[in-house]
Amino acid sequence: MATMTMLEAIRETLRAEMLRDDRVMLLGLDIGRMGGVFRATDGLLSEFGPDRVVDMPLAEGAIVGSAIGLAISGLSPVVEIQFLGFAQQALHQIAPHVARMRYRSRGRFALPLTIRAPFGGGVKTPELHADALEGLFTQCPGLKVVMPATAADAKGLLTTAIRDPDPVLFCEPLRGYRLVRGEVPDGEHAVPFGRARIARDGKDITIVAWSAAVHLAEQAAGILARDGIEATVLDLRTLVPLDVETLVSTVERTGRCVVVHEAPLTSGFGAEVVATLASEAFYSLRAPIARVTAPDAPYPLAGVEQWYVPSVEQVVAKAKEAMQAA
Amino acid sequence: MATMTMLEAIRETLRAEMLRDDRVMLLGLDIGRMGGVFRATDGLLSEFGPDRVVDMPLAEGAIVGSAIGLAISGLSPVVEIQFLGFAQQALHQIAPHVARMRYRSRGRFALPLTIRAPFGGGVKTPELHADALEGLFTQCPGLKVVMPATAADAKGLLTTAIRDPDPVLFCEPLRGYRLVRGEVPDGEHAVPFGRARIARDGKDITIVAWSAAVHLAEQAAGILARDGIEATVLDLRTLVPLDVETLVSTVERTGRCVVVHEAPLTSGFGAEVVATLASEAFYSLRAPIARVTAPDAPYPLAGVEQWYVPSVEQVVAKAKEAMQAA
Amino acid sequence: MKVAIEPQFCPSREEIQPISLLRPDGTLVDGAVPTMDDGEVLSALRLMMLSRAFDEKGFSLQRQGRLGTFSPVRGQEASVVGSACAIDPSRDWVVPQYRELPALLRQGLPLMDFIRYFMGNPAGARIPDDVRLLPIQIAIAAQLPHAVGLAWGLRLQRSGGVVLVYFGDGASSEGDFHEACNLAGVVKAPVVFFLQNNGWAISTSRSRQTAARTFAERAPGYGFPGIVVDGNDLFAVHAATSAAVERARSGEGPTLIESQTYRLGAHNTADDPSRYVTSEELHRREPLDPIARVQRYLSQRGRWSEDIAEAYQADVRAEIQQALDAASAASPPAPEMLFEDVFAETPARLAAQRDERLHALASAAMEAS
Amino acid sequence: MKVAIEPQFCPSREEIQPISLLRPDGTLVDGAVPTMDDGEVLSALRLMMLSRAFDEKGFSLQRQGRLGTFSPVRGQEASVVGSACAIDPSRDWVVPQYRELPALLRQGLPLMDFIRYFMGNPAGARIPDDVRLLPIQIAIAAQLPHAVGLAWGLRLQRSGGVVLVYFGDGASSEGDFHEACNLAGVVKAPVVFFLQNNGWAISTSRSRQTAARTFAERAPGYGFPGIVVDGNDLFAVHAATSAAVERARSGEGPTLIESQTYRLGAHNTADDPSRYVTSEELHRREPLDPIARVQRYLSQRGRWSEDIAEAYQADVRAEIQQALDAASAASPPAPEMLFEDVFAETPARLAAQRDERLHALASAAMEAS
Ligand SMILES: Cc1ncc(C[n+]2csc(CCOP(=O)(O)OP(=O)(O)O)c2C)c(N)n1
Ligand SMILES: Cc1ncc(C[n+]2csc(CCOP(=O)(O)OP(=O)(O)O)c2C)c(N)n1
Ligand SMILES: [Mg+2]
Ligand SMILES: [Mg+2]
Repeated sequence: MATMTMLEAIRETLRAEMLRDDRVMLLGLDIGRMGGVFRATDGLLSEFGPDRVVDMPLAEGAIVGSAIGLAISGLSPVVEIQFLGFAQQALHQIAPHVARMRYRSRGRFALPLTIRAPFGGGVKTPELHADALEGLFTQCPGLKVVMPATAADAKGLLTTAIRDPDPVLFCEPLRGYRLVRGEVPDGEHAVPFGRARIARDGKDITIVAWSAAVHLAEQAAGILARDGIEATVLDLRTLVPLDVETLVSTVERTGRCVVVHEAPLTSGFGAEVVATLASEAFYSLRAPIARVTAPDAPYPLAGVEQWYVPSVEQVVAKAKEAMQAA
Repeated sequence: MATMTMLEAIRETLRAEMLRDDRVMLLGLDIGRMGGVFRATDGLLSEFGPDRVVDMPLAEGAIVGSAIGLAISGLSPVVEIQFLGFAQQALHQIAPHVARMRYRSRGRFALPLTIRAPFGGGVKTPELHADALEGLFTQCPGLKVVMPATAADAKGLLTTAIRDPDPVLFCEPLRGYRLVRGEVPDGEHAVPFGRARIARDGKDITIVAWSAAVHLAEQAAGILARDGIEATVLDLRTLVPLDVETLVSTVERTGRCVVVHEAPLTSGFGAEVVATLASEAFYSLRAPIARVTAPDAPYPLAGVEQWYVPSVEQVVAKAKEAMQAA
Repeated sequence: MKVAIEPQFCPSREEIQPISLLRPDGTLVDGAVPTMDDGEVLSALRLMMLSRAFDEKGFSLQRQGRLGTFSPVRGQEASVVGSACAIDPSRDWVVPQYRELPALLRQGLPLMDFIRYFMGNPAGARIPDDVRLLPIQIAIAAQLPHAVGLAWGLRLQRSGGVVLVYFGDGASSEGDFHEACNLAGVVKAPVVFFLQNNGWAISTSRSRQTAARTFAERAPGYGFPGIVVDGNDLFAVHAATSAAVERARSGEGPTLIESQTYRLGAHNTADDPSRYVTSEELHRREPLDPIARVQRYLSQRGRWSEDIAEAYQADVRAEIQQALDAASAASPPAPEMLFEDVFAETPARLAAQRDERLHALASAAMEAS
Repeated sequence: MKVAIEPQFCPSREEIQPISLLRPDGTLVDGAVPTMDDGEVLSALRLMMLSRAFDEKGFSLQRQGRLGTFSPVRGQEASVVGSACAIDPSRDWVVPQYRELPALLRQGLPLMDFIRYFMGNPAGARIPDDVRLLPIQIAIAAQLPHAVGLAWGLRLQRSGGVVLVYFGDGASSEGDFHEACNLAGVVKAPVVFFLQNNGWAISTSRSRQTAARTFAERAPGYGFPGIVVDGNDLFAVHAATSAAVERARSGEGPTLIESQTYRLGAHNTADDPSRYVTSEELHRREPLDPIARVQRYLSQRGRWSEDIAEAYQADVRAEIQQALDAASAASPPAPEMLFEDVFAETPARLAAQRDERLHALASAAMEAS
């Protein structure tokens, strides 16, 4: 096991998969000579050459759209969208085409295609760079949505994503790129989709999170522990497919739950989590499920983002509220 | 009061607002000479001329994007997107720009802009024409999302939308265009946003719906009544802003609830409704809240759509299940 | 002399003449050398006639509720068939919009599948594995980047294949058109952009779609050539497409072909063109019918007669009837199809939804019986 | 003679010469007549120098954490200032990308607002009501359809105003570019598309961005003229933009100007260009610095000297310092700003979120004190 940052884990994985399978190729903006604006592809152009690491013209629709054709031709494209917000420029390719090609062709054209994109706030990026749009992409049937929180999962889930016969949106937390470090298994390491991870175990309350918010949840759990509240932190890992079983059984056990995410409240994926629990764990719920999220306002300028993104204090407060209920 | 179809109500309203305010102009595909593929703008070109009823080149991004500029110049554009699914071609203009121009300019540039779009299934349209994407657009802070179910509300809410100083997405149920008929108030009729409508009153269970699904809910309520179950049908009318107060108080009264929508289950707006109730009406809930929706699959070809779209029978079954609980 | 501040690039003043080889009266233009021999012309003609006959049959089936909304090819048969016949179905691909039935058939799609698709049966959506064809495209222009990626991928894998992608004058206004063309130029994708300028995008006229004189003149802005052909001239279309395929295959990259044709009918079965086309305009266009033109050509060469015409007509009708019978005899769509092919493996949540739905349908059927 | 199947439109073979009036050595090209008098040149130069000084100051402030990520203008000052000086701020609009500080200032934006915006203070995002300027654009190319709509709206309301929209070589690859240009041609919007081809889109070189020889040759494909100018030549840029503004104002529609300039530094404060630009290339470009060129011109006319240069330098530095002081003295951002201007009226749900958040922050502050 080596200790590395999430970014390093991603780079290693891209390299390993390119070595394993010469159909794997990378497409994106500035991923070649520059090695990506965050260096996720550093060194890969010189190792694999310009046919497999392609600096593309500035057009997200064509980057994603051409990846569809490349996949049909027999290749496995891994697309980097420079920031998830700019995947909106390609939504008309992602939702009706990437996600539906298998369905529309009744199985003839599978798309083993991965779209990687950094997202999320707290690092004072310019406007429109920090939006947490994962919820939006969970509304595209046929698309898997993967949200690693740790360096090990970044490797394990990206490996699975690249090998998956279906298209995957792989969201990388900007804030975690260099901050999140951890042990990463050497060699082959593929984490299956649809299995949530219990990041911390506790009997009193479940905090559900994904991506960078898992670390928030863990910090909150640490603080709660000092007050004698034992929290389970459940890292969903993949939103589609959703591990309903673990989600429900965990919350059934604790009876109380808080969901944390960076996106605004309304229609964030937290709504789906709560709605699922409200239906499937109904009789075990001992308190209303709170959502700790950004407010229903656009992501703001850097000078005020500290008050916009969900905080550890908010998670702690909501968890305590839930503990007091009934 | 005149009796008219929803489509007629929309056409009348467009005309009335254009007569009232000469800043109102219409942009879209085939809305001029042809009067719109569904005839929503029939006759308006000859009445108001080509500067106010504009047949646009085939480019949704530019239709919406130029409407932003037109609004800034002092006009009130009403855009028709031929089918809501093709608003995805313009999402990169809608979410970051239409919805945020006021915020990004700290109030300098308000956008009194309305985007009308038909949507929804059950009428055997070609592929990609029937998607119910309202949930996706509720994730764009700064955008109002309006879903009329009746001819009277089509008039009342469209009037409010066009006069609203902020951008509004106005979704028109394809299936309701000619099927839904009803009395429409003459003259001035503006229905405020954020006020749900109790379409039918009953003490046992609340069926929450919007747009065409309201009629499904009403039919289900009729069937339930024969079995002695009195259902309230709550028509949300506007998803953003959401009438949390009426939603919560209605469900508090009945203690049971079913939500119906045409979109797939995962992350449909039903999730937000349930999550809101699970938090704010928690102590009144006597049964899990069921969602009756399309499955998590793409909208299919016409030959199988009858099994895809939610049915009255499903609503009835879920309501009965909820009645049996606890 | 003052330095002039004049644009280096201006819209052309003169009328651009489309390349044309076959006159409306069926005679060859001076110096024209067809790139098809009589046998090839006859089989192209048969495909054009089949397409025309299907349009007619399809309209009446749609009116009877047996077929869904579909878009006839009427008037554009030379444009579609001339181009499709310029590629090699055993290695080249067609990426269609939705108005190219004969190109689909030439690639090898069974007509019965096309019919089943338009009957709304998902089984018809499965293109046979050896047919190099993408699904019909409904979202305007979205197929263009797919075609570029496919062509690029074929080149990277040295397959020798070329991609022929169809789209309309309307589609040319979408951002996808631009992004796809630009990328194709950069990666020198072996793709032929075949723009069918049929005068209309539903009711929107060509003149309202763009202020450009031609669509073909956009090509140099992407670093490749653009050509304008008479799209109702089978030979001009075939020759221009063959040249473009040749360029692509030899590694010289894309070509944009503007095929100037005319939609001689409704946009689709739901459309009422009398709202926006005058009957005078239609009268002016009818004599340019591409099928009659080829028939006149063959007559002059002694290869066409009323008898042959009748035989062909009977033959294509029989083929259509056969396909219709087969489509009707095939198993009807079933509810479980809804849940198939969403993913390679159905995830638990979707499987639960499937089981619940199928169970409810089964119970309802039980109750009803 | 055989009928040739040759494309009517081919990428040009010859090198396109950008229009140029002022040589790098500060002398005028034969026959060049500047469209600016000495007073105008001096004020343009001052703006260019202010911009350059701000780039330097801004970089060091960013390094100290006082300013967020921003993009310097360095190298492109003639391109931005020459174009901006061709419009009338009392009726014309600027629609910027993000690398046009001096154009913003010329329209009337207080430098202090620009600084506050880049300090992350929402108060700096409010453009004063009489300044005809849209917010900085972060989403590449998204501003182009806004500019077209704005220009069209001005024309519909007979305001006489023209819109000058800035964007980069990278932006030209986005679908929004195409859709906007095509629409502008159709509605004859009074808009000037000002493409700053500065050689790079972050690390992506011009040659990788498109296979076209020039960007300007895309214009005829939208029905309007395209012109290539030396973007480091204040006079050429000013003359070409003035002509385009004139065309637009007189109802003749849009023009696409390709300003060939060069980014003499990092993409932004987070970028490390040494990863993709060689120092040889930079050495080759430095002598083309547009500021020195104007200074040489003025020197030759006896209107510039070391003393004047120092005075200007001191003057622009003082102006920057003043703006910085004002920005720092202005009230800091407050949490309630998060909830303002989402809608004209704050809906109940958002108001509840605001109250909860503000309440929690207040309690936390109480506890902390
Ligand atoms: C993205 C998108 N926008 C709008 C439509 C609705 N629509 C269907 S066909 C059509 C016109 C297409 O015109 P053109 O590309 O010229 O093809 P033609 O029908 O003439 O063959 C439109 C607007 C659509 N299918 N997709
Ligand atoms: C839609 C979108 N995609 C990607 C980015 C990231 N990005 C920021 S600047 C830039 C390069 C822009 O190049 P160009 O248009 O030439 O402008 P320049 O920076 O050279 O002035 C990119 C890719 C973005 N901001 N928006
Ligand atoms: Mg057309
Ligand atoms: Mg650039």
